[in-house]
Amino acid sequence: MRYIRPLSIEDAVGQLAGSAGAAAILAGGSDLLVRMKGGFAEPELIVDIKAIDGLSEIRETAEGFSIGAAVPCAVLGENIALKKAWPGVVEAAKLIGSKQVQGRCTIVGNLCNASPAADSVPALVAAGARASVVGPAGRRTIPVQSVPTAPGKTSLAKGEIIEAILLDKREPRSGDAYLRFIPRTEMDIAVVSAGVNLTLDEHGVVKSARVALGAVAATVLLVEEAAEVLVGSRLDEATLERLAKVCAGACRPIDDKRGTIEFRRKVAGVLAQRAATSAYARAGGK
Amino acid sequence: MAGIAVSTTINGDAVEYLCQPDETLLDVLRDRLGLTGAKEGCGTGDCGACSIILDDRLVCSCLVLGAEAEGRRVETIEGMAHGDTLHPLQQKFLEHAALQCGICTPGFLIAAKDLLAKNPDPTEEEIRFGLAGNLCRCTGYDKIVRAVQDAAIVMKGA
Amino acid sequence: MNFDPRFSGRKFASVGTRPIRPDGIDKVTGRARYGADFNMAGQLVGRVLRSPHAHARIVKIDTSKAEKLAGVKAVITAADLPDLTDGDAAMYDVLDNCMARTKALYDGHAVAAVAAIDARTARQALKLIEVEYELLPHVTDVDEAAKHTAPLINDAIFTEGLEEKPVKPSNVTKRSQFGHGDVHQGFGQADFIVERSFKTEQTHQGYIEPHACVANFSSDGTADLWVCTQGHFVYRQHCAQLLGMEASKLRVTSSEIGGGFGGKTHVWAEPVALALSRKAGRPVKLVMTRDEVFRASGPTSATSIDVKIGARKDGTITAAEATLRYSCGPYAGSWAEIGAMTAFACYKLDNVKTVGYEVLVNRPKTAAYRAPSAPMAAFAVESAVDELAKKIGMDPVDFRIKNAAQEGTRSSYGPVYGPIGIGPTLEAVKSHPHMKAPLGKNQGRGMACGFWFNFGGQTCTDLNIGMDGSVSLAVGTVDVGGSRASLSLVAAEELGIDYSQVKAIVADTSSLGYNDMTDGSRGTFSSSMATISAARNAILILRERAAQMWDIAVDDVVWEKGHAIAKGEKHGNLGKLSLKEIAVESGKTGGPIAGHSELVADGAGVSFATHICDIEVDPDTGAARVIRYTVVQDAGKAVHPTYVEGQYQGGAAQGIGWALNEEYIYGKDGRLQNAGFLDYRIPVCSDLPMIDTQILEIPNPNHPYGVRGVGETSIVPPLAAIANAVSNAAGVRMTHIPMSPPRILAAIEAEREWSK
Amino acid sequence: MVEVTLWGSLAATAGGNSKVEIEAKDIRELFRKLAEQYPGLEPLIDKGIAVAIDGTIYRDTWSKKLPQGAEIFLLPRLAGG
Repeated sequence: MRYIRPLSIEDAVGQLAGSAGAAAILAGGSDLLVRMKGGFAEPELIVDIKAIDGLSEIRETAEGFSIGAAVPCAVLGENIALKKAWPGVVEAAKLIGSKQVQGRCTIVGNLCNASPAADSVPALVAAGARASVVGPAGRRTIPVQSVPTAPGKTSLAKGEIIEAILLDKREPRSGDAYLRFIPRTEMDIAVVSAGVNLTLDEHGVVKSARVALGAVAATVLLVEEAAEVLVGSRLDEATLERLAKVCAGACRPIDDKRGTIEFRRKVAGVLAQRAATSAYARAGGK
Repeated sequence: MAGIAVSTTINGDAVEYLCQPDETLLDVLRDRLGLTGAKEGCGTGDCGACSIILDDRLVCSCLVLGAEAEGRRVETIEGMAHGDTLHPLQQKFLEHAALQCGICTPGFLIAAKDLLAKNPDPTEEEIRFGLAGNLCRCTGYDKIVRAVQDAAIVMKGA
Repeated sequence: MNFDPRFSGRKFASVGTRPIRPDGIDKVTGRARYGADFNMAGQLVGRVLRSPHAHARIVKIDTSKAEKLAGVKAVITAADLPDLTDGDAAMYDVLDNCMARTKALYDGHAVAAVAAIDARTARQALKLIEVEYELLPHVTDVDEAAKHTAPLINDAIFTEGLEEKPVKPSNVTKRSQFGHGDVHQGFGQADFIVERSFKTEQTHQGYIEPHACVANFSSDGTADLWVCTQGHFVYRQHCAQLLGMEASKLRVTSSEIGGGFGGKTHVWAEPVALALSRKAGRPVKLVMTRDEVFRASGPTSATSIDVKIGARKDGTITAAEATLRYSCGPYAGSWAEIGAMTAFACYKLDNVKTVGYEVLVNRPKTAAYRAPSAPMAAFAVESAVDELAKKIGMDPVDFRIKNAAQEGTRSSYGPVYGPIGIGPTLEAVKSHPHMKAPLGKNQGRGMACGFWFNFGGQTCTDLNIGMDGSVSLAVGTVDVGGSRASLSLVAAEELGIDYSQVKAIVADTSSLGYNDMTDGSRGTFSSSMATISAARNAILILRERAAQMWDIAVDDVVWEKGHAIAKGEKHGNLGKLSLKEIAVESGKTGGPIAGHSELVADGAGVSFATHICDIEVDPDTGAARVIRYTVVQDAGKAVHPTYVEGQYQGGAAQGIGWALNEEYIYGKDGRLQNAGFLDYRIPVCSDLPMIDTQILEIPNPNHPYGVRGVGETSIVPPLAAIANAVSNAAGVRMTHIPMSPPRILAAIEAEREWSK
Repeated sequence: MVEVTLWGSLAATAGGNSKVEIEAKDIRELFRKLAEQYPGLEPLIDKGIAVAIDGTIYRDTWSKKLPQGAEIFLLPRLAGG
C-alpha cells in the first residue's frame, strides 16, 4: 500500500491511471477509512488530493459556484454567499455525519461513495448541479445524477477525478430545500430523503421545479412527474397532496434494516411536501 | 510496506514519527506516541471518543491517516490543561459529575472546546446538536450539557 | 462477623455531600488507563477469527498457512483450550462460547485466534486460516425457536421444570413458575380484563469501551491479566479454571472500565488472550472491534410475553398472569425466570401466576444488562396495567397506588416485603409538577413503575491508616460509576475525618480477598458495608493505641468525630487525640494501624422507581421524541447524591434508547446486520431532554446507613412509560419494542384504516 | 421444624413439591437435609441458592439461624447487570 499527496491534478490523474492495483482517492476519508477498517477496501494506492491547488476552495464566478473536491462540508456552511444562494444544498451537506465528520467529509466524496442514501446528492440533483471531471482524456462536465450508477458504483473511468461541483447562479425568486428522515436526531443514514428546488414567477407561481428523492431506489431519483405537479401551482393543498402521491408512486424502495417499503413510500411523499413548502418560502412564495 | 516519515505539531510540540500508509492518526497517537487519551470506541467515526482538533477543525482521529498530519497542528486531550491548571471545561465536568465511566470524556471535552470556540454562548439545543457526534452511555447527557453551559459562563467572564 | 449491619438512623457529616471523585482528574486529562491503554514490552496483537454462519458444524480447521506467515507467534483453536470444566455445565458453556468446539452457534462465534507482531500481520493471518463448515439450519427468533419444528441448537437439552421429563430434546431449556393464590378464581371476580401479547427485540449494553485485555503468561505457570471488567475476582476464577491454573497464580488487575452495565460480567476474550500468551510465550493484547462487541459479546434477551390482568370496578386487581419467553443465545440461562420473578413485583396481588420459558436461539450468549430481564416484563405488565386503568376509568397513578405493594405484602416472587418504596414513589409522582404540566398537539404523557431486587454478596476491603493520618481504602468491587467517591465518603463518615483525607482504590486480585463482581447494584451497598466494618475495626485499634498513649484502659476511650476521647471524670484532663496524632505515634504503639473486613453483605434492599415521560409523535412519519422525562426512585440513602442522580439519568437514557430505536437486526441468513453504532442507534445528545430526578430515601433496615442499590432500577420503567406516552400521544397501543418510526407509523395507519 | 417454600424452577427438582418441612436450625443444616431428601436439588445448592428469611434475602451465609416459625423461601440465584 502506498500513500501519495500530489500537488497537481495532472499528477493525481496520472498516478491513478498508472496504478497497477486498486486505487482510492482520499479527501475527507470518512467513507474510505471506514471501508478500509472493515476490510471492504484494500487499495494499493491512496491518493490524497488535499494538497492540490484549488481543490480546497469554493469559488464564486459569473456562472455560479465551484466547490472544490476537497472542501469539507463544514466549510460549505461557513460560506455566506453559497448558503444564501443554495440553502438546500448546504443544509444537505451539513447533515452528513457529526461535527467531527463535517470537518472532513466532502460533497464529492458523498457523491462518489454512490450510496442511494447519501444526504447531499438529492439536494445536488434537485439543484441541477454538475460535476467537473478530470481524467486521462481531459476535462468534461456531467450532471451529478449521472455519477452514481448503482450502490457503490460510479460512471467514472479509471484515472478520473471529480475536481469540483458546479452550481448555477441563482435566478431571482428561487429557493431549494432538503429534508431527510432519520430515527434519531443526528448521526444516522437517511431512511428516505427529498430535495426540492423551485423558481417562481413574479406572481408566486412555480415556474420551474426539480424534485429528487433519496434512499428509495438504487440511485437517487429525479422525479420529473413531481416537478410537473409543482409547476404552475402556488403549492396549494391539492398540489401538495398530488406531489405526495406522485413521489410515493415513483419510489422503488426495498425493505432493509433502516426501513420498510411502506414506510419509505409514505414518508417520501411527506418529506417532498415539507421540502417543497420550505423551498417555496425560501423563494419568496407565500 | 515502507514507513512514511511525518513531521507535525502535537499540543504545540514538534513531533516526528514513522507510520504505515494505512495507519490511522488515532493508532499513531495511541500506539506510537503513547497519547492514549483519545479512545477507540468504534473506529468508524460514530462515537467521537477519539475526537481531536486538526488545524482548528474537530475531527475523529480514527478517520484521519497518520500520514495526513504532515505539517499540521494536532490538539489532543493531553494538551487541554495548562500545567496543573485545568481548562474550565475540565473543571466543570468534575464539579458537575459529567462523567461516570469516563471513557467518552476526553472526546466530549475536545468537542465541547471546539464548540465553545466557535459559539461562546450556545443554547441548550446548540450544545446538544454540537455534541451529537459524541456518544455517552452512562450519563444520559444531562450533566454533560449542564457542565458545558456552566463552563461557557465561566469562559465568557474570563 | 463482629458487626451489626442494622440501620441506625444516625446523622451524617460526610455521607450525602457531593465532593469531586478521586479518579476525576485522571479522567478529564486523558491519563486514566482503560483496558486498551496498557502495554507491555514485547507485546503481541491478538485477533479472533469468527464464524460468519449462524449455525454450522466445524468440520476442519487448517491453521498451517497462518502459522507459517512471518510475524505470527501463535495460532490457537479449541484444541488449545482443552475441557477442564469437570462436569460444570455452566463453565463448559463459557468455554465453548470463548472458542467454538464442535459447532459454531452464532454469527460471530470465535473459532480460532492468532497472536502476531502487529495488527496487520494478525489480520492477514486470520485470512489464512481455513475453516470447513457444514451449514446447519438456524433459528434466531424466540417464538420460532420455541416451536417443536424449530431447528435444534443442542440435541442434549430436554426442557427442565416440567412435571414429566420430556422424551424429545427442545430449544426450551427450562420452565419456571412463580405466584400464589388461584388466578382462575381471581379472573372470575374481575369486572374488567386486559389480555395482550408483547414482543421486545434484543438490545446491547452499548458500553463505549470495547472489551480489552493484556495477558502475560510466564513460563513458571503464573500469569497477569490487565482487563476491563466488572469483576476481576470472578474473571480470575473463570480464567484459572478454564486454563487449568491455581487461582492465586493468576493476578488480575481491573483497569478503569469504560462502561459495562452487565456486559463485562462474563469472560469472552480473556481466556483466549491467556491461551495465546501461553502458546506464544509473550504478552498478548486483545481488543475487540466494535463489530465484534456487537456480534460476539453478550446482549440481552429478545422476548415474547403474554399478560392477562383482571380488576374489579373499584380498581382492585383480582388476578394477574404472565407467560414469558426469553432468548438465551445458544446456551442455557435463567433470564425468563428473572422476568417471571420481577413481572408483578410492584403490586399487592392475591392471585398471581407467572411462567417463564428459557429459549435457545442462534444469537450470542445472553448476558446481564442492567436489571436483567426486568425491563421487558415491566413493559408488558405496565402497558396492560395502564390499559386496564383506562378501561375502568381510573387515573393510572391512582390505580397503581390502590394496588401497590407495601410493607407486609407477599411479593409475586415469594417473600414478604419489609419497608419498601413503591407507594412513596407513586405518591411523589402524583404530586410532581410534571404530572400537571400542559401538553401540546400530538403530545402524550405516560408513566410506569419498575422493580429490581439489588444484590449483596461477598466483599472484602482494607483500610490502612498512614503515619500522617491519611487513609488508604482498598476495595475489590470495580468502580463503574463513581463508587470510589462514595466509599471514601463512607470511610470519612465512620472515622469522623474529612473526605480529602481518604483515597480509595480498586485493588487487584492478589492484594485483597475475594469480591463478587459489581453487578446487581451491589457495589456501593456491599463495599460500603465492608468499609464501615473495616473502619470500625480500625477504630478499635485507634482506641487501643490512644489508651496506650494515655496509659489508661481501652474501655475508657471512645471514638467521636475523628478523635479518641478519654471517658470519665478521672481522665478529665486528658483532652482528646486526633486520628492523625495517634497515627503519627503508631510506630511506637504497635505498628501500622489498619482495619480489614471480610463479609457477605446480605440483606440488600429491593428498589422501586416510577417514571413520567412526555412524548411527541409526528403522525405523518411515526417519529417519536422525548420532550420531558422525570425519574423518581428510592435510594435507601444516597451516599453521593450526584452520582445517584447520574445512575437514575443513565438508566433512563438507556431505557429510552431501548424503547425507541435500539435493536439487533438479523437477516434471513442469520447474520447480524447492524453491528455498529451507526445502525445500532443508541441515543445521542440531541435526542434527549434534561432528565429530572427525585431521590427518595426509605432506609434499608439491613444496612447501617440504610443504603439500597441504585444502579439498575432506573432502566426498568422507561420501556413501559414511553409506550404508555406514545399510546396517549398517537392513540395507538404499541406492543412491539423498539417503537421505531416504521412500527409507530404502521400502527397509526392501521388504526386509521380500522376507524374508517 | 421450619416450612420451606421452593420457588421458580426449584420445585420441579424436588419432586414437584413446592413446600417442604425440614428440621434445621441454620442455612447449612437446611441445605444438607434438603440435599439428602431431594438429591435433584444438590447441584443447584452447589451452584448457589438464595434463601429468603422473613423477607430478607441471604445468598452465602450458611451460619444464618432459621428462627422458629420464620417464613423461608428458596429462590434461584440471580444474575445482575
